[in-house]
Amino acid sequence: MSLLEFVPDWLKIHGPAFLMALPLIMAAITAILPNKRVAWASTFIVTAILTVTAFTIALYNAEVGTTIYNMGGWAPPHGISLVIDALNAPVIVLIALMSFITVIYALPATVAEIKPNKRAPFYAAFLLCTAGLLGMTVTGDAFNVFVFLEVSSISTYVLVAMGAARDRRALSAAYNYLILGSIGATFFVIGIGFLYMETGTLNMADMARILADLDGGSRVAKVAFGFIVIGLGLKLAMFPLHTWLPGAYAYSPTPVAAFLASTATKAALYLLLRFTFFVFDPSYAYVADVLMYILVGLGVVGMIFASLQAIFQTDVRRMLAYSSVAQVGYMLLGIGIATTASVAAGYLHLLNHAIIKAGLFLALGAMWYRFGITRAEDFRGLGKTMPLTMGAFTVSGLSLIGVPFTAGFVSKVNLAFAAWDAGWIWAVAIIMITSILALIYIGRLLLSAYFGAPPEVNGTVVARNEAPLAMLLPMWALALASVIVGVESDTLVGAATRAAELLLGAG
Amino acid sequence: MTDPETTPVADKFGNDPHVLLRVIAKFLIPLIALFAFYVQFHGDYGPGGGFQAGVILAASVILYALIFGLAEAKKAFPPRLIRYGMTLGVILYGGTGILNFILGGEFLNYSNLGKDAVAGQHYGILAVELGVLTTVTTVMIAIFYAFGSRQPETSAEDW
Amino acid sequence: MSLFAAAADPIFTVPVILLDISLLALLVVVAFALVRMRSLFGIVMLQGVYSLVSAAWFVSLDAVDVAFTEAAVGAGVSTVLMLSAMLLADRKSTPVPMRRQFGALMVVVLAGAAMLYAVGDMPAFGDVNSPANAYVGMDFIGKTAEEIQIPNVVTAVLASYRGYDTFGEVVVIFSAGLGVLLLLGLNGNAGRWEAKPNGQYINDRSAPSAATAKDTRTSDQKAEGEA
Amino acid sequence: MSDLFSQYNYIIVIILMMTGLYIVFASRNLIKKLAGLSVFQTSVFLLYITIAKVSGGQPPILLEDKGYGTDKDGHALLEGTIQTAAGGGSYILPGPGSDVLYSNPLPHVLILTAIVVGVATLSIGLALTVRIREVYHTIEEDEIEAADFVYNLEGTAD
Repeated sequence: MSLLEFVPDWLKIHGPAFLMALPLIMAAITAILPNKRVAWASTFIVTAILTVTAFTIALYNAEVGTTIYNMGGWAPPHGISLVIDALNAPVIVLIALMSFITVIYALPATVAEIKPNKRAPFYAAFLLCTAGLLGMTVTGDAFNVFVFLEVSSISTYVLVAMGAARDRRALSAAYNYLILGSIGATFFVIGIGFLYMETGTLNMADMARILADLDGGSRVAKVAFGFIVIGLGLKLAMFPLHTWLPGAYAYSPTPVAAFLASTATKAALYLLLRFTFFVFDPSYAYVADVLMYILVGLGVVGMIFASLQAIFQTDVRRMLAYSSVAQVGYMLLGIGIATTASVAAGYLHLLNHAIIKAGLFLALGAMWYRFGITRAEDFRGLGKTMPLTMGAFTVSGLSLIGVPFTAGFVSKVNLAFAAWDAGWIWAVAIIMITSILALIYIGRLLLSAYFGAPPEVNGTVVARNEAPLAMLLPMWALALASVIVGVESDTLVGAATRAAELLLGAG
Repeated sequence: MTDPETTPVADKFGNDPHVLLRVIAKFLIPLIALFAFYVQFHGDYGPGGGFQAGVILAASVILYALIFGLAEAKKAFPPRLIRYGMTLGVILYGGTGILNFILGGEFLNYSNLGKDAVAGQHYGILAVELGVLTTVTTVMIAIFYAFGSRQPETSAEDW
Repeated sequence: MSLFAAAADPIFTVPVILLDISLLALLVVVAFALVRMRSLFGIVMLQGVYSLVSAAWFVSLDAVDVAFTEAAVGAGVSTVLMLSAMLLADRKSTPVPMRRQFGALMVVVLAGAAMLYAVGDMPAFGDVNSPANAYVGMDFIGKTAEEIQIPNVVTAVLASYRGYDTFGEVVVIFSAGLGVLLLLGLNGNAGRWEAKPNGQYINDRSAPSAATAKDTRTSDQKAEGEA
Repeated sequence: MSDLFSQYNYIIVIILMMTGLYIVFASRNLIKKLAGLSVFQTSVFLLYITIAKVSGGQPPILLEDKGYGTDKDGHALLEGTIQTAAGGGSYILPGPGSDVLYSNPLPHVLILTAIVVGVATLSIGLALTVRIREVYHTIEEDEIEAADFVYNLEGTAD
């Protein structure tokens, strides 16, 4: 890789630790910066460096394969190690990139949504959330996952509650999220405790080795697996455990909603993959059963049920939130079929959906910023009053439906083919049906935006009022990204296939 | 309903109903703080460490606030200090890690800090425990200040 | 019967068993009392008692550092925080009818049954050869004596071997402080908010309140809110 | 044999965990839910510490070998068992020929971290409760939901 030549050597070796140390320390410093502009600039620079670091890590990983970084110089299993492999490198890039894009967008958005004296702590909490998500992605230690899960969760609760300046329901949404999130994290800790009881170690690779020696382990390991799946299921909004999600996405500040929708559930999904296929193994009967019946079952029910709920929402942010639950169903379906192709398709959808949903939330936030729009009926005439914003929303929306030459199309088609190959023909039908449901809930917005007349205020038609450049750039970057992924899909498909091969072995 | 910020130390006749409490607290609070530092620096040898010491140190300030009023406590331990203290602790901890970076080891590998690995570990543990102490103390006081400064909406008769 | 057998087991002594059983029984009593309790003051106090009894139990299980922390945090700081939050909120919780607790009961019974299912395969209490006690955890004792050379193994593991976890812990505490500052402010004025969605000015007093809650606004504020 | 006793702790701890979880799910009062969450988390700590116990062990604070070995008062049970670390550290370690046993320190460390996380969550939850009380004038979930329902209707009316 020629790009790697521009990066200093220490960054390649210490990259994973740097990725964690930088945002954590800078979050502390950002919190006390007196000037809100300086706080934004510091966050911007940090996320930019994070993005560069993440790309370095991913490229370096593609070159040399799995790397292990021993925190504190203590080798695993005694110390905590950071592991970079084909499975988490793309997720790291995704989180870093999304934080960078969101920070650009946050400059105008926070002006409208966050009080001036709270902006520096707000950016600090945002950095903590980013660091927490990165931390739970890079770590190779099961208990360390919990610690960084909580770093990201606690800052997320606060970030969601910051939406109270705009809508007081943000407070109760944040409280619900806190209760369910803490229960999820505690279930996860119970699972880790049982696994520790069974294996005597906390290092994931070591756990995997010992569990394989025990041939899946005793009933303790089975229960541990169940608790880990439920705990992560709460975090990733698996269908019946998703009740915190609509409120948290709908009432949080717009940059936060976009960032959460694109990263928080994705990091939890990554962990589910890591535990299901790496620590445990689908060759254990109980894991196979959970994959086949629980994950697929809940995924499919969630796809249909949440899509239907999305159709009946009046608030567009709640609609997108329910749509997220439905999309998580796609990923669970891919994971549950448990062939290399299907896991790759589910993983690909994880990445693509992050791009798509972030684009939608950013565009929607810009509409709120200019016109205070959150409801579906207010979309009338947006094609004329905010053409560029609506354009980005349209591209991302079409991608969500799965129109050809978009990111959503690539992952859905891959998933459908994988399901077909595995003989799950009914799953292909479900994918078609939910795509049609997505067409309904996105389509009605597009119709009213492009064919409805702009509303009149005091007898004059509302004039064109485009979003500021700092909002347009991020949302168009994401909209274009979903088109580029749709047309030139090889890079991401390759990355997803490598990840799936790492988990399931080639073939 | 009294505002905790302006609760007078004595009533208008100069009678202090809590004089005994105040005298004993004045005697106890330094001892509690001293005990916190004992817990901090004895953490290598017995139970204790930065976290426990931080909570105990914060408890001494909280006791001060309970007995002498929040306004007095804020004079003794100003809120501005708290925001810097929280940050300082994280920087102490993370900075130790970064220093290990610069000295050529891994993040948080204290072995390079001293003349040999064991001495380095001792210095490193001392430094990070101080970081823990700083953050925990200030955050605990911050949380107490935050709750204590709010106006209660339910009056005492609701009990 | 089996208790006497256990008592005869040379590795367990009668006081240890009695202490263990009575402390656990106390915990169960406190937890069940918490379920029934409606006075929030009582709930907060029982929660503190629960932490304190747990701390005592931790001592009997050799976890002195944990006991110290649990006593300082669970029984101390947590109780103070819950009390001060309760003073700002309510004194009583309204009872929930039994039929609405049925779902909760089902979830809890299912989760509990799952864990009880695993109990049979769990290593015996105090087993020195259980996987957990025979592998990584115990290595730290020898490693600490050699590589760190401080007597308190817990401190050594906390600050050095798992120092990265502890860094995360400091950050968690930092983010809690940051969050409370963002939500409440240090000087008690952060609960006031105002916003202008849809060009309509609203603030925390003018936002519609629960129909059942008593309206604490003055007539001026009402007029201001409706204007 | 002592089967009942050997699993007795686990059973009680599981009952305690589920009691805490039940309080969270069954109560509709925000503060009571948080108290339940706290009980739930504390009970998980009990589980970890139960795992760490070694019968006949002592707290994982290494006993120092003072050089005058076995005849020191109170150290009688260590008679003839002193082992020094390979690296020259003078601590009494468990091992062959040693009577000294320490309980497993690793779960203790994990739970120290978890306690901190628990109090952090609790403080954020309480701060949210206080804000909710200020805005909604109630901390009963049913009343908050009713208020939000009214708010939704009023919101769509304009």
